[in-house]
Amino acid sequence: MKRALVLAIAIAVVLTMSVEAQSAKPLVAMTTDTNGLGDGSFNDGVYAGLKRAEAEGLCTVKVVEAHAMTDYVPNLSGLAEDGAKLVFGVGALMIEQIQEAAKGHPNTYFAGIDHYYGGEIPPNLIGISYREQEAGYLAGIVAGYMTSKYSKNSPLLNGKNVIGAVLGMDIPPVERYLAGYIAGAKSVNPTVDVRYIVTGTFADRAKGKEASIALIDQGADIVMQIAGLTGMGVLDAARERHVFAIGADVDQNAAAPEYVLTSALKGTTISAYKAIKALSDGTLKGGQNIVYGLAEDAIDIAPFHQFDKIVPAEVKDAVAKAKRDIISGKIKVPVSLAELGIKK
Amino acid sequence: MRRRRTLYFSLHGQSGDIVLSHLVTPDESDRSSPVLETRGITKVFARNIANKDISIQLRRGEIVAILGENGAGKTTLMNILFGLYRPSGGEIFLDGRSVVFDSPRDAIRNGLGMVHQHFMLVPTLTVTQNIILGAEPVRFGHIRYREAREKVAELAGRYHFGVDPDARVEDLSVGLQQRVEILKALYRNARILILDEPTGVLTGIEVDELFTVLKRLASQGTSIIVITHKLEEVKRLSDRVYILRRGVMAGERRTSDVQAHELASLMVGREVVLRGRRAGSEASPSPILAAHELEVRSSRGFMALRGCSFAVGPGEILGLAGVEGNGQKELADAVVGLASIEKGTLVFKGQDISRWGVKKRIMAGMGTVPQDRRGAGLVLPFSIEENLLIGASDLPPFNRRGFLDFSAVRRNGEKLMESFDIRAPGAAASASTLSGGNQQKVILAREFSRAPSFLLVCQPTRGLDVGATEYIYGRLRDLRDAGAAVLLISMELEEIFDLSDRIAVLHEGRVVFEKPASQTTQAEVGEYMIRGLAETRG
Amino acid sequence: MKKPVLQAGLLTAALLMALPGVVLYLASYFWGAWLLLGALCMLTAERLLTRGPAEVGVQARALLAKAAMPVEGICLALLIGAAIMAVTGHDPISSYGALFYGGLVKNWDVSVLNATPLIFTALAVAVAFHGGLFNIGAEGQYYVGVIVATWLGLMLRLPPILSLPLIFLAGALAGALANVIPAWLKVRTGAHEVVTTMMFAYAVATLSPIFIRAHGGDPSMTDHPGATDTILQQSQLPVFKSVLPLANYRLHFGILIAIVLALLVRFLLSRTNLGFKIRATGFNPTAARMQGISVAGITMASLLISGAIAALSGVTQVVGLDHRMYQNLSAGYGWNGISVALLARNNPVAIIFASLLWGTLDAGGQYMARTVQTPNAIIEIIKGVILFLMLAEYLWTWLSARLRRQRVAA
Amino acid sequence: MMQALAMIFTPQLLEATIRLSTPVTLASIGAMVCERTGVTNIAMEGIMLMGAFFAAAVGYATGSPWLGLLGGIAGGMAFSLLFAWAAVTLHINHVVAGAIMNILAFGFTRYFMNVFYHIQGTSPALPVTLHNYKYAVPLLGSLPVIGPAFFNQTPIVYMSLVAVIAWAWILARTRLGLSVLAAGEHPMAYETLGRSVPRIRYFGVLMSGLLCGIAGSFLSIENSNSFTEGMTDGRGFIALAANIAGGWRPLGCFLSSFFFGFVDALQLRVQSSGLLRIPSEIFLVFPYVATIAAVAGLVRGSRPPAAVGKDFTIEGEGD
Repeated sequence: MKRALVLAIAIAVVLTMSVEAQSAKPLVAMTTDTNGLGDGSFNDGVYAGLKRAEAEGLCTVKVVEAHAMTDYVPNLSGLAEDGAKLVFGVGALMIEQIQEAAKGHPNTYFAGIDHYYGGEIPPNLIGISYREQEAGYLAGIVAGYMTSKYSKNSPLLNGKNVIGAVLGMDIPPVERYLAGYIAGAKSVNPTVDVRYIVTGTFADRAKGKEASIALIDQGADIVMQIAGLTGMGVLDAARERHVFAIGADVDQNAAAPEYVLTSALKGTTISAYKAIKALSDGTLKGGQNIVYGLAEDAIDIAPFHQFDKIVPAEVKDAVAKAKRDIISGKIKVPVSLAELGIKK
Repeated sequence: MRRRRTLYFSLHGQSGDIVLSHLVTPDESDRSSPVLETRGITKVFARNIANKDISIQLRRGEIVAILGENGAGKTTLMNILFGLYRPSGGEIFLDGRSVVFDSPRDAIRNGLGMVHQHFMLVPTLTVTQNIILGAEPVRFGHIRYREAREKVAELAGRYHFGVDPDARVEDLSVGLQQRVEILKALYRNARILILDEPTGVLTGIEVDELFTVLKRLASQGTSIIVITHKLEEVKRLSDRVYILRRGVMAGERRTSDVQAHELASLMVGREVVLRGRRAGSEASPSPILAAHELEVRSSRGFMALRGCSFAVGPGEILGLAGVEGNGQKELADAVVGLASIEKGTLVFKGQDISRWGVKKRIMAGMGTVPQDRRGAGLVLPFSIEENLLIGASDLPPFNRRGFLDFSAVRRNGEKLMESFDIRAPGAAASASTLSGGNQQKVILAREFSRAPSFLLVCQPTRGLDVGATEYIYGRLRDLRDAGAAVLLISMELEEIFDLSDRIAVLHEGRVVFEKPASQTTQAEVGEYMIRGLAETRG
Repeated sequence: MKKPVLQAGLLTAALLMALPGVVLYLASYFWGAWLLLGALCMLTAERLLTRGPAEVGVQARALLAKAAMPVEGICLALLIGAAIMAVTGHDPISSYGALFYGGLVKNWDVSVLNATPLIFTALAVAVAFHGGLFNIGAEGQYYVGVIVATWLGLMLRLPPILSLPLIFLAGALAGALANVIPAWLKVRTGAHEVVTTMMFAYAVATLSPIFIRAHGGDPSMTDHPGATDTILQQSQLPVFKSVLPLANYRLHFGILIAIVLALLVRFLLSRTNLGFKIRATGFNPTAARMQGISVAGITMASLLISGAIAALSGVTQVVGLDHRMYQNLSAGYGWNGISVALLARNNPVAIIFASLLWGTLDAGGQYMARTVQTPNAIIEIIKGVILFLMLAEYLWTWLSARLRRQRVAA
Repeated sequence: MMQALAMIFTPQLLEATIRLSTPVTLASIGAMVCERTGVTNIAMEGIMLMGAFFAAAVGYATGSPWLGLLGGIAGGMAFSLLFAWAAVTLHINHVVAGAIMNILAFGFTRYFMNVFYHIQGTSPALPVTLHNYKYAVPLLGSLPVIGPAFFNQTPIVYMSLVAVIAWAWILARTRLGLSVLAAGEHPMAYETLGRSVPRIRYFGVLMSGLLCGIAGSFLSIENSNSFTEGMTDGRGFIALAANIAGGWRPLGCFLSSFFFGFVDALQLRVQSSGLLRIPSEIFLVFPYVATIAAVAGLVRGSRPPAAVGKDFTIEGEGD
């Protein structure tokens, strides 16, 4: 036991030295939540932001995937000890842990994704959260118009005036998306029939596909996915049944270019990138919560890519107007189905 | 985990140690050359030597018996001949040329057929399927069942076997199952037939029929080896006999010129005496256990006991004879308390216990020596002392407010090992390492230690050697003499007659015959057992 | 005359050194190891005194023989893991260096935190095993424990002395209840518990969001979506830090509870009537039934106890570490509990060490992934290989037979 | 209400049922064969996952979904070979070995995702999938309801139906089938007839590897176009339940798999129809409850192979 210990320490010292080999650019690190990279959601989003910053030569990047919730603290503080100047903690589940880590490492900035801190916030900690409902709202507007009024514009649309959404687990961020989506659609098309299915998992692609096929069979010609990896199945279904899909969190057009109409962008990428930019400019300010929304142009919908021509001006204008009104506060986007008078 | 339990079928014939003894040279009078011959076969297992330098010869059309106690290494020898085990030394010759059997397949291809002590039949398959299994007539992997059926039917007809090719094996009586086994060998054109303890599970008449069949086969040129520990079988059936004792060859005799007692002493290594029976008794007026018109359903749903009545009095052994499958199992279960009694009553010391649970009955003074020693009697991975504790773990001195006093358990274990002469390294030795006889002694010790006023005993000496049998009979008689009632269920008539004071016959779920042992004969009892057999067959 | 006194003295000394030794070591005060070492010496001395050197030697050799196989297995597994790393272009040496430095030293507290719930679930599985049953649904009972603990933790307004025991009790009860139906089905219809408990696990996991929404997880709030509110202060388990200032602030007393429970289970199985009956039934139900043991009753008992222990795992996790229930929180403690139980051959005490090994591998794997960027999925592979080698007794007998033969040949 | 029901019970419901049950059917047939030879197999989840991964990997590397399918089969069989080695040759308890195999499978797939593609989550997409080879059986395909469900389907769906029929026939009429039945009921009898029990058990496990490999391929390269981590999501275990509920009979396996698939498909449609607005979890839990009910209810009649899960050795030298 004891000898093994000594040995381990010896080795460790050696390699920590090798690791400490410093580069000129600041080290920016992130730890994922237990879903790890490849969740097709905020983990990937933030990682994309880091990659972009790295590509622009702003920093070097290091990422750790948490295996269990107990790993959050060691990962966060460990990354700080590895010399990271800015550490992203992704996922609401590490909200206490990141505050502890921030207190423990005052010389490192910490940014918590999907975090909103109450009370007194350490000067080196930034809580980053999003108003997903706004993204949902914009996507809803597009869907609401295209499914009925402009259903002639694409062979993929059937004019039955039904749109759908496939949810992963029934948790608040997902519900915020959905609430916005429904409200947005109804705002431009009061008669639209919005149907949704909760698959109960973020990992079962086949189930996501069946769910959206069920919606398609019931007339839906635009299906939004709010389901992480399960959402990949929605794209599968769109590809197979020739209907439109709407991606979530990141621009998923690449995954099925002929079918992804647009994506509701939760600005994890942009917000992460902004933070790093501010870091390198020396303007990064801690001790605050930043709630990203349209106003902070971290929430948006993705470009229509090759569908740009079939999406008429009226729709684009409506989206633009909605943006303005939301920013100006003229439109208050609902955050829960309860607000829409729908009970689960 | 529980894998170990599945190994035991392959463990027979591994116990016993070596006694040096010179080899009897095979007599040279017979000129015809042997079909099968072994020279100096030796088999060493992980822990012991099961065969040491065994040489036998078998000639065409000859019936040779291999006699020996359990653990003498008979079965091991046969498994070697059949290619199941590899010999550690020695050679096998067929028609004079040396052969090596890597698997049963080789043995079968060379014209050997084996009927195992524990039948090698798949209960859920039909007779035909079982017989052709491994030698199916196929076209492109597709079995030609019609052709197979015809051949099986033809074979069965030729030897008057009277088995239905389409019957499911699990529905056949033991006797018939054995014929299926023999058919299996014949179907593969076996020239040499090996039978391991063939009569262990048969009734008198079935034994007779089996022997006629075997003699007919021999007369038609098949050579037969019969493995047994029953002297009179050797006398009745075989031309020559080899005697094995503790893994070595104790002698070879021509059956015609040898006396039973000589064989016995060769086999056991000493003179054998069996204690006589007590003067015949009548049914006692105040029985310990009495059954009235019991009706019990079998696990397969049909009514197995149809109004079964009997009574066992204090200080007597009631022997319940009968062909297997006539309700013995259900009766035993009903007495123990495992099977639910649908009609009729079971009265123990004047109390109706029909609805009592197993535990209550044990506490009231009823004991059981189950037929399946390893499956139902012992927890094999447990130590001897633990096995002696099962069922008593609720009682003082072992149980102190839910906690076990292991010093008491150890004391109890050592005491009983001593008084029942259980041969083992110690009370902590695992039951799985014990020989069959010692395992049975452990069970007896456990039951006796509760001083039961009634004891149910099922096939107590099945597969045990003469020594152990002797001992167990003795203990049972002691219990009887101490005033307990003993119900003996057995399919072996000899056992029934050796032990019982009164004898009853169970047939189709009823007691069809009952007499003091002194006033009846094996012939008479067998008669009653068979009459049922005839009916069930028709 | 003097001997017994000395003997008693040595034993008490050993105990007095061992207890703080364990606590200190767990709290990453590594010099606690010296205390443990001391305790060990005391114990050996006592043995030498009472049994005499000869028997002690025998026992020691027996112990070593017992330990040899696991150690060999683990080493071999690590070698195989190294091979895989090397082939796939990761430096094994630095990786393992990081693995063990991270797991045993740097983040030892994480290893302990990881091990705590595993000990419970593994014990749960082991108890069922001894009863001849396969409680593959420990995961589900874990969830049940979590739900109950969270609910009571939010409701109960009692002093800790009352509320904590109450929560543990209620959790255990609920866990037992969760296994009533599988047990009943097993007894009644013979429905295989592997399937029923597994399905129950999935069912409970699926239903848990309803509970979470009911206690917090309001979509309009951004902090902690998908989690309940924090349980009240007085229903939270005390932490080592409260007594040992240098200990990690999250390290709670759960590990001690787990160790005590392990000892209790050992006692239950080896020294009590119930435990004896459970083992008898597990090995041979027929014989047990013949001897008047109610197999149905024992099956019920072992499955219910198993469920209760598994639920305690969830309870400890909530009152000790999480202090709330999260959406899909479980790091598969139920499933991993099975592996740990197997690794420890269902021996309650061995389970403690097996769990710590597992926890170390996980924590160390994180450190490794962070510092030398070796993907920590390799850890899962190594775990699998370890189990594989540990359980293949046959492989070892076969190998040793081979070696012997070669030695004979040579 | 009425039209809501009409919207749920459509021909598409049947198609969805088939799609959802196909992988489970294949795996449960695999489980059936495997257990009939006497090996309990809970490793199917892992085998299926390996199949899915290698199908996607090979399919992506070669660009041909058919080679991908072969890859999936190869992956599944190779992995099941490891399982057979553990359970039959090394005599590890079957359930235990199976549990280990599942752990290994998750580790392997995630690790090699990283090694091959340096990404986690979803592997790169195949240009063409087996879904592009959808084939309508002439005539039969145009039957009203069952036509589209059974006879206008993708390759692996047909394979699953073939597997069911083939194995029903094999067990009933062929030498192979007889061997499989015997080995699981009375291994010693089988061995004494000169056949090798270990060999037939290897065959059983490999067959389950083959079928689970196909099932995995269905998930990754027919029903979708790439591999995503943990995409089997418990189907291997459901398949085990389906096999038990189906009484270790090919047709039974198919029917119970079909039933589970139906429950799931129905659940999705009821949700989206907005017919009942109760917590969605209530629906989601239904398949598990249904499985428990099935197992509890149906297992009574059916009898498992006598020697299933039991180790086989000739000379008990271990003891």
